[in-house]
Amino acid sequence: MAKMTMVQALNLALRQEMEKDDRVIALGEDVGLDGGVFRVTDGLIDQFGDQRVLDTPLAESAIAGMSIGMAVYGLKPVCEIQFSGFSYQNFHQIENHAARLRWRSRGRYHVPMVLRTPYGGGVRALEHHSESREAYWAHTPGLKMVIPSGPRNARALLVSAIRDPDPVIFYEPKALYRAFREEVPEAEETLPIGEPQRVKEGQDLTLIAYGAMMRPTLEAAQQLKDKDGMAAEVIDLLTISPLDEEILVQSAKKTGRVVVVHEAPRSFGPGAEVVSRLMEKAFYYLEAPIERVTGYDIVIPLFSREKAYLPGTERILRAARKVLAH
Amino acid sequence: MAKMTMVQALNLALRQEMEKDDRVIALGEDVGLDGGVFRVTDGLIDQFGDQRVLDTPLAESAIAGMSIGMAVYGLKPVCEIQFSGFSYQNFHQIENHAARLRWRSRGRYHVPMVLRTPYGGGVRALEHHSESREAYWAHTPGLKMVIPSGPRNARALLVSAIRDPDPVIFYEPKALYRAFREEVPEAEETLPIGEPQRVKEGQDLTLIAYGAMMRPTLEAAQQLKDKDGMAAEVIDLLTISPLDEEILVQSAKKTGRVVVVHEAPRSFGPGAEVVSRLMEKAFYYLEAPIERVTGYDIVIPLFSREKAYLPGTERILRAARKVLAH
Amino acid sequence: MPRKNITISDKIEYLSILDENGQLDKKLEPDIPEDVLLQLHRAMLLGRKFDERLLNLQRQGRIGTFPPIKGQEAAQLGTIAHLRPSDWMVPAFRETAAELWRGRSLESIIIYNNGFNEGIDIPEDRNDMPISVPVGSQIIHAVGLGWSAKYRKKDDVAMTFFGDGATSQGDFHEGLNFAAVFQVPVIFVCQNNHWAISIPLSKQTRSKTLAQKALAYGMPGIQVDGNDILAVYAAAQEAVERARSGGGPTLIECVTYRLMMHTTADDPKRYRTDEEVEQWSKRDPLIRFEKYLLDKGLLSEEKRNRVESEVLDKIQAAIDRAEKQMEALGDPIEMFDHAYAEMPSHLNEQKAEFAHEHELSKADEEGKHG
Amino acid sequence: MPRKNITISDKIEYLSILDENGQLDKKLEPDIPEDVLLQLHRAMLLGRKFDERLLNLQRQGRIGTFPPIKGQEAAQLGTIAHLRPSDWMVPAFRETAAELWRGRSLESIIIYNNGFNEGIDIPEDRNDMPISVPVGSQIIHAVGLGWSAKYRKKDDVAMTFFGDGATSQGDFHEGLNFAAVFQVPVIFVCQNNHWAISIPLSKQTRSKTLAQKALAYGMPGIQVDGNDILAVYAAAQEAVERARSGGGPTLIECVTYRLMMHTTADDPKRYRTDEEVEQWSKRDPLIRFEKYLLDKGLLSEEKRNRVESEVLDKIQAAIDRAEKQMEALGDPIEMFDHAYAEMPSHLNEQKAEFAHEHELSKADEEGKHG
Ligand SMILES: Cc1ncc(C[n+]2csc(CCOP(=O)(O)OP(=O)(O)O)c2C)c(N)n1
Ligand SMILES: Cc1ncc(C[n+]2csc(CCOP(=O)(O)OP(=O)(O)O)c2C)c(N)n1
Ligand SMILES: [Mg+2]
Ligand SMILES: [Mg+2]
Repeated sequence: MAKMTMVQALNLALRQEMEKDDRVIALGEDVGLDGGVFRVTDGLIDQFGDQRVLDTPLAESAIAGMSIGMAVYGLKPVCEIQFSGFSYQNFHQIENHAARLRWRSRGRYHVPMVLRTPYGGGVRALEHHSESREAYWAHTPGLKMVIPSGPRNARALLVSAIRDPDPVIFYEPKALYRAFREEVPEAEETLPIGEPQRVKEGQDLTLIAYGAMMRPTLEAAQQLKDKDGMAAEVIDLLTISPLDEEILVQSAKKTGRVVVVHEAPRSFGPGAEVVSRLMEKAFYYLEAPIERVTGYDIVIPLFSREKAYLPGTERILRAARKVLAH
Repeated sequence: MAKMTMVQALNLALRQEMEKDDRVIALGEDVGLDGGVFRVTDGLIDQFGDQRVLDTPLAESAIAGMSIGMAVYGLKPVCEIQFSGFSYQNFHQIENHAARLRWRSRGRYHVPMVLRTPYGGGVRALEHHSESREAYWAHTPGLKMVIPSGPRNARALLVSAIRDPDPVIFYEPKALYRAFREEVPEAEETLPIGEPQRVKEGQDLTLIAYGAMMRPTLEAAQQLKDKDGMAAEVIDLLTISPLDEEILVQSAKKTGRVVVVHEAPRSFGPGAEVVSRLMEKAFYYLEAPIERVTGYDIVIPLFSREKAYLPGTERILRAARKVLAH
Repeated sequence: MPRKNITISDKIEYLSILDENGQLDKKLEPDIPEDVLLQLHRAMLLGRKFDERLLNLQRQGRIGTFPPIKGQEAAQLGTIAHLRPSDWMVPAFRETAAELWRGRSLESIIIYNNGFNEGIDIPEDRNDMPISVPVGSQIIHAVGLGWSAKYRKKDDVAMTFFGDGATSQGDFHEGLNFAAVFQVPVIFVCQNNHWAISIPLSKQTRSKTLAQKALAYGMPGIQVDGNDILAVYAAAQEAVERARSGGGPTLIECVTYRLMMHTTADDPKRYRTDEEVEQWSKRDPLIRFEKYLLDKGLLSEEKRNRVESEVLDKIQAAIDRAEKQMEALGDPIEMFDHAYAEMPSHLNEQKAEFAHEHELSKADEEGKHG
Repeated sequence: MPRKNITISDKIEYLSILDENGQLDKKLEPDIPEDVLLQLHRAMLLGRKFDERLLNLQRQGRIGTFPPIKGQEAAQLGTIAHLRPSDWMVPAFRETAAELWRGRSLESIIIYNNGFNEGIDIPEDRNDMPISVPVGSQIIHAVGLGWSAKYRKKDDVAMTFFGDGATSQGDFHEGLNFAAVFQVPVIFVCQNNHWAISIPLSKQTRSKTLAQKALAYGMPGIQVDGNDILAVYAAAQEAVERARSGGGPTLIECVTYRLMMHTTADDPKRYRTDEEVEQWSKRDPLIRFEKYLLDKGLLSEEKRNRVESEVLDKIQAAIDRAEKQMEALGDPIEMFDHAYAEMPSHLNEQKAEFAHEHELSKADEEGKHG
């Protein structure tokens, strides 16, 4: 096992899948010689050549649309959209086609493509480089929406996404690209798509988060234990959609107190669906209203103020104490 | 007062605003000579000429982007996207710019544009002509998202939208374009954006809906009264975003029982935000879990099956009886 | 002020072989096997008659809205005739004649136009995409399909169809640029029928031709008389051969005309004159081709009539089969099919919920009527 | 096979006046007032020196990522010089020299590059758009701005800037097509600096020039030596005059080169050779222009040095002002400003919630450190 950053782990997933399966093709802006602006595809073009790793012209709709065509004709394209803030340029290709071709062709065709894109704040980037709008994709029938939270699950989920027969939108928390290292086994490892994980057991309350928000959430759980003697159960969604609420419901029934955390804007955001599922399936067990700790309903500010925008340990702690106080 | 269909009422709103204010410009595909494929702009080009009513080439991103430029330089463009299923072609223009220019320019510029587009099922149309994806826009900071439910409020809301200093996405329930007529006063009438309306008083439960779902919802309320002797309070959101929950909260506190209805897919849909706001502000008053009666998380089927997909009076009734049974 | 002129190698040409009076330019006449000529004629007639029949089915309320193709048969058949089964057809929504040529059944089209997903049926032995409604969006798929064919060392090509209006879409631009950069085996067939619903070509673009848009991509482009099946056939043959032999993509503009309404929901009288339509009726591709076949002695009046009545019978039989089949179709629960390879749990729940609701409402119904 | 050739009226030309060795083509020399020539020189020098200074500020961690412009000064200044205050500049993100010419303050650029929204300051008396990061998306705004100017009977024009990579975007295509159809007063300035991050022009498009893409829209297009400010100036003058006088839009391709990294986050060594960069350094637009001015006797060694030190002082003063100003900036609650004309109730609540949280955490902080 080697200690890897998320960038290295994602690179490992791509390299190994490309070695195993010559139908796997990486494409996008600057993914070749440059190895991607975050280096996730570093070295792939040297190993696999420019027929497996395509530097494309600057056009997101064509990157997604070409991937759809490739996928329909037996390939497994993994396209990179340089920043999720530019994935709206191809939103119509994904909504109109990637998400529908299996249905439209009544199973004759399907679209086993992965759209990888870095999302979220925390790296002092320019405008459009820090958004979290996973809800757009999560609300779109026919898609799967996956967000890892560390090097090891990033690698395992990307492998699963590449092998998935349906289109997967794979959001990479750029704040975690190099934030920390984890042991990542050289040997193949996958994680099922559509299964949130309980990453910490507890009975006093439930903290639900994903992606870059897992770290402040786990930190908050630690402080709750240390300072308040409260045992928080922490759940990492990993797959935003299709959302499997089973372990969320179990946990809510057990603790009766829930906080959901995301950096996306609050209104009509992913947290609202989590709240609704728990309302529908754990209502009678809830001791207090579920708290949402989220980004605000504004454009994420330029980087000098982004820290104030992003949920941090303190905000999560306060929300947790609030639900515990009820 | 004349009895008008929604199409005629919308046409009246446009005509009167264009008469009052020569900064109001209508543009889009087929809005000129053809009067729009649903005739909402019928006759405008004859009255105002082709400098006020622009037939554009077939390109949604340019229609939205040109509107942004017009709006920044002192005009009030009202662009039509022929069907909301084709508004994703311009999603990036709206998210990247229309929703942000006031913020980006720190108030130096703003974007007083209206994007009108028919949405929803019920007219036996082709694929992509029946979607309801208002949540995409509602989740986007900087936008307003409005959906009328009848000729009179459609006219009043469109006038308000045209006068609004910020970008408004105006979804028109095409199923109601000609479904019924209402008295619409010739004299100017507006409705505030951001204010849901209580359209029916009641104390036993609360039904929350909007757009084309208002009719089956009101029908369900009627049957609850007639068959079950239950008085449903019915709320029409009218503005999806910014969502003002005040009267929703009041009503939920009064009745303790709530059903929210929309034809959009359920997961990560508008109903989830309504549920979450009530969870946050009326939790201790709720007698039963809030029910969501919605479209399913699939692509809306071609028209032979769309009736089965769309929420109808019976489904709403059953959900209402379920929350009443608790 | 004087400047250096830049010479652009690719030139744009116009090809016409059989003019609107049926005059043949002998030296340009492509040699098409007689049986193929007759197949093409039968296919044109089938496309024409089926279109007429669909229109009255729609007027009788027996099918929903559909887009007629009348006048565009030559543009569709002269191009599609060059594809092999393993090639890809990537249609828009107004290519009925081409779809039938590829083997799509008449009844499937009727069923589709009645709002049944079951109406999408792609012949098992054909690599064809289902129709694509969002204008221009399918153009890019052809690039990916062609790239895949090339990558897998197959000499298959992809042929995609779109209209004059589609050339204004960003996806047209991005697709053709990608195609040229990656030199994929794709033929871009633009059916310039002069109208995008109510928008005439003159309001769609200021460029003199649509073919010249190929110059922006360093791609060969050609404009052909789209109502002259010989010209269309010749131009498409060249483009398909080029693509198959690794020569890259081509843009073909077929100049034709939409003789009918945009769809049955449209009223062309609002935006165009009868005179214009009449002018174009004179250039009818079917009449022109039949004159050619008669002159060649390949067709006779009564042979033509025989073909026509065979075609009509075939259509009637298909309508009967379709209406029979549709009685068995429409169980609403099937709307949950084909959402994902594996149904996610929340969808299973929604499906169960629907099944339950559905039972109840059927019960209510019977209650009412019983 | 022989066919009719279609003659496309618009032809594409290449313009160069002052070649890379400083050789002047006298008969093409535009007559530019001496004071303007000297202003342009000062502006080029300012752009160049400010760029260098920003780079070491970034390396010292005193500002964040930014896109250097070195090598593209002539393309930006030869074009922008023709705008009046009431005209619209619609930039991408690599037009620092042009923005400064328009009156944007040096400090605002430093402040913006430090992640403060306050850094966006548009001179009160200028109709300029803020920078636009999504590649190509701003092109369409210029069309709307130009349309509005025309509608309001003003003879203002809009000039929009974008790169070679931007020409691959659908928005470029849709924008130019709309501009030609509506004959708006817009000048499309493509700074072809040969690279889109790591993608060379040869992988961006297969067309021989970017200027010829204008043919797709029936719009005049011209390619100029973008490192020759005289050629850029002359071509832009013609385009701006055409636009102002109702002659419609023009596409100008300025052939130039990005001598530095894409942004300070980029490492060009990964994708291009030093040789290539050296070749282009020889074509430096500043050196070339200075030689011209020296030959013309408008500039002398020491005059040049005087201008340079004035420019350096100006930059230093701006840095000092900026760093002073920034001490006062950054109250996070201001992130809620300018969301809507009127703050909706739910945002007011979120703002109050934030204010409360913020107080508490400040308290915590003090608790920790006190
Ligand atoms: C992206 C998109 N925008 C709008 C529409 C509505 N629409 C359907 S067909 C059509 C006109 C298409 O014109 P053209 O490309 O010339 O094809 P034709 O209908 O003439 O065959 C329009 C605007 C659509 N289907 N897709
Ligand atoms: C729509 C979009 N896609 C991707 C990016 C990331 N990106 C920023 S600049 C750039 C390259 C732009 O190249 P070009 O248009 O030639 O302009 P240049 O950087 O050379 O000035 C890319 C890919 C972006 N900003 N916007
Ligand atoms: Mg057409
Ligand atoms: Mg460039």
